[in-house]
Amino acid sequence: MLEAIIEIIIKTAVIMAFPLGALPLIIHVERRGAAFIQKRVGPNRVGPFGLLQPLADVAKFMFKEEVHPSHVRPFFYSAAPLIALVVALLPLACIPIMGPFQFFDRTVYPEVFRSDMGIFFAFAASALGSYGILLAGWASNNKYTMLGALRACAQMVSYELSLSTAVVAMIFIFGTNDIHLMVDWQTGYWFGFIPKWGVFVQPVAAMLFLVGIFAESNRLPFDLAEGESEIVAGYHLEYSSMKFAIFFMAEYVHMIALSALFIIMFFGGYSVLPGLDLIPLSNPFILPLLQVTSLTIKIALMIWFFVWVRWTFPRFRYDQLMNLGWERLLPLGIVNLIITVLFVYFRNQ
Amino acid sequence: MSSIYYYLAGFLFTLGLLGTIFKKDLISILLCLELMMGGVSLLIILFSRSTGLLDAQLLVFFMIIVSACEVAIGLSLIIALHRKKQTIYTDDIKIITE
Amino acid sequence: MEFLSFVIFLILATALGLILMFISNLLGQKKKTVRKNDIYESGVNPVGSATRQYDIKFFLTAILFLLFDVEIVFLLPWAIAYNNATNTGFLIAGFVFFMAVLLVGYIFVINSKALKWEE
Amino acid sequence: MAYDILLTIMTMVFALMVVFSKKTVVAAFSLLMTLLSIAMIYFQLGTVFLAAIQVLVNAGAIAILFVFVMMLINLEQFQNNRERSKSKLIISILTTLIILGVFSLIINNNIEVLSAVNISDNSMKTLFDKLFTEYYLPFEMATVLLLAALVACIVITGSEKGIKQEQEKLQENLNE
Repeated sequence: MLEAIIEIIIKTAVIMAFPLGALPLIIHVERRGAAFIQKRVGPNRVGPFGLLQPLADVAKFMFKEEVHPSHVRPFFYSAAPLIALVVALLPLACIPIMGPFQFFDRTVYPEVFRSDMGIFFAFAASALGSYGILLAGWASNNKYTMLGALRACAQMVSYELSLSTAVVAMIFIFGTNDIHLMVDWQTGYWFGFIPKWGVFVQPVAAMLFLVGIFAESNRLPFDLAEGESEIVAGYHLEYSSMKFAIFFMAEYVHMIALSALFIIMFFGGYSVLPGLDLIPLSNPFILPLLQVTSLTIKIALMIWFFVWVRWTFPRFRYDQLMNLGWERLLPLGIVNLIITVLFVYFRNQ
Repeated sequence: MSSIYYYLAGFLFTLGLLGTIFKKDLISILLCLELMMGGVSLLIILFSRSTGLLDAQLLVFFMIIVSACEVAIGLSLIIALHRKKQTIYTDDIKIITE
Repeated sequence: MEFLSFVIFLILATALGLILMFISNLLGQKKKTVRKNDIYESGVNPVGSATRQYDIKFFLTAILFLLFDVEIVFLLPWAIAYNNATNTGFLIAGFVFFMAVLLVGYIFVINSKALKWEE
Repeated sequence: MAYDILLTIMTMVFALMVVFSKKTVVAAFSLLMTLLSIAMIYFQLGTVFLAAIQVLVNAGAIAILFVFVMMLINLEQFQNNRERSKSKLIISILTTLIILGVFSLIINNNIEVLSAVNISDNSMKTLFDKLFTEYYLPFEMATVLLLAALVACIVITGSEKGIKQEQEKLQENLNE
């Protein structure tokens, strides 16, 4: 029993340290990436290449005064960032960072919470993501925050629909809801050189999912919740110091978790990248190591893509955003699903 | 073993029922109805576990759908009522027509 | 076992958040002023209260999301069941009917302009 | 066993908060927490699929709907302090007694709950097989029900005229 508990705690620590440890680096990449795209220098004073800048920021957040305005609803005002962070971390519980491996005499599964319903669990948890925002907006008792929260929620739920259609299409293709089996399905090559990734089977679903991630994590071009010109900072306007930083963290963790799910469904999850699989497996620990490396590289590329898009596209208008979600992406998802199902059925006839 | 859950289901149902009787505004009444729904579906799940029949689980699956429809229509009615009469209290609604 | 791992994960995640919030509470300075506690409204004095009526479009979006979400959640078990089924024709017939109903609902929603936001 | 008691207490506290909280938004969030705890009970009982559906549909969507309505209808003007009649108190005590009696009957009949371990992953497949053979017609009819609900909601609230009326009123409120 104690052994099992220790195992779970280690797994939890690893999976939580993965996004939270990478966070300073991601923020640095985001800033330097922006500078690179806009032909600026970017933060370069603190440490070599400005690498210590995010740490300095963390220290600043810690020592800042926690302004607790008098007009807020105190309990929910404090609870909202906590809820946002916990809910953002939840999907990570069933995301495997490597395949099941032999540890001495038994098979260890890397995910904290192993179930054949893992993927459902992850999506259910990410559907709860809007509550932290809604609570923050309501508890702050300010017009801007309330409006920002309503906007963010309406946007998140709208894009969740097209995202779910993409998930249904992929689960239909894989024929399973077990994440490890999904990854197994995607291991190997077509014609000897094209990796068997889901994105080549369902490009439309991949596109829908990708747009869904942007909208769900409130990133530009969909960050209407924080439209500075209209509602200042949106739902976390009245927050300061670490509470603000927690919202910030939650947003990034949510983004990483959704990217990991995207990679599991469309880019082969932890399956070894082409090129890396040429390394001979002389030791049983090499394969898990390669798998973790592959997943990390894939997620890093995704993050770079996010940064790239952020500094390339302007923000949408709200009516354009809702029209895109409801009148373009949702019918596209439904039609894609119908075509996929009928195609598979008639091919098997 | 988990027989404490039977009491919990009963408690939820009773609490929901009392809330429906006592509460005066329509939104609270809908919330209490939702609570009753939760109690009943928990009870059905418990029966399913005790008898080993899977049909009961499917019944809960359909119940969740029905409750979604119920809430959607109920809230629409509340909005329509509020638009017309500027109230959401059961006391203020005495005439059913108009 | 599954449940235990879930509970431990939840506890650790909550603990992480609480520790972070506690640190800044401990280290940060505390100096209250009247202006600092005011509602932020771009620097001018606050007008009215925040609990006012908001646009009905938000409600309509939520309600349509609920109903469409239920339908799409339906399809998840269907997609899994299809791959283990032998009577695929039967399942496909049901799927076509299902999708027809869904599309009718969707077309109704779009035609009613319930989701048309003002430009 | 510790889970049972913990989850039961958690659910009970949140359920009590639904009924007794003064603010309706707090009640809605308590309802969300109640539904989530019920989902955790499903999870603990081994019906993971239903737990996921419960979170996705009930907790994820219905509670959001409630909160949106509360933000839509300006609730501050309604204060929850109207008097309660005496006959209702009697009714409520009677109902409580009757329902508790029924439940003690059920429990005294020695209904044993199987432990969650007994259900293997296999049961999920059987469940889906059952859903898509025996219960396929109800499944399809549920879609029709959802369509009906959709049409009803839009006709009741979202017709063009209604929305225009609503927005004009909103504008008036803003101008005041």
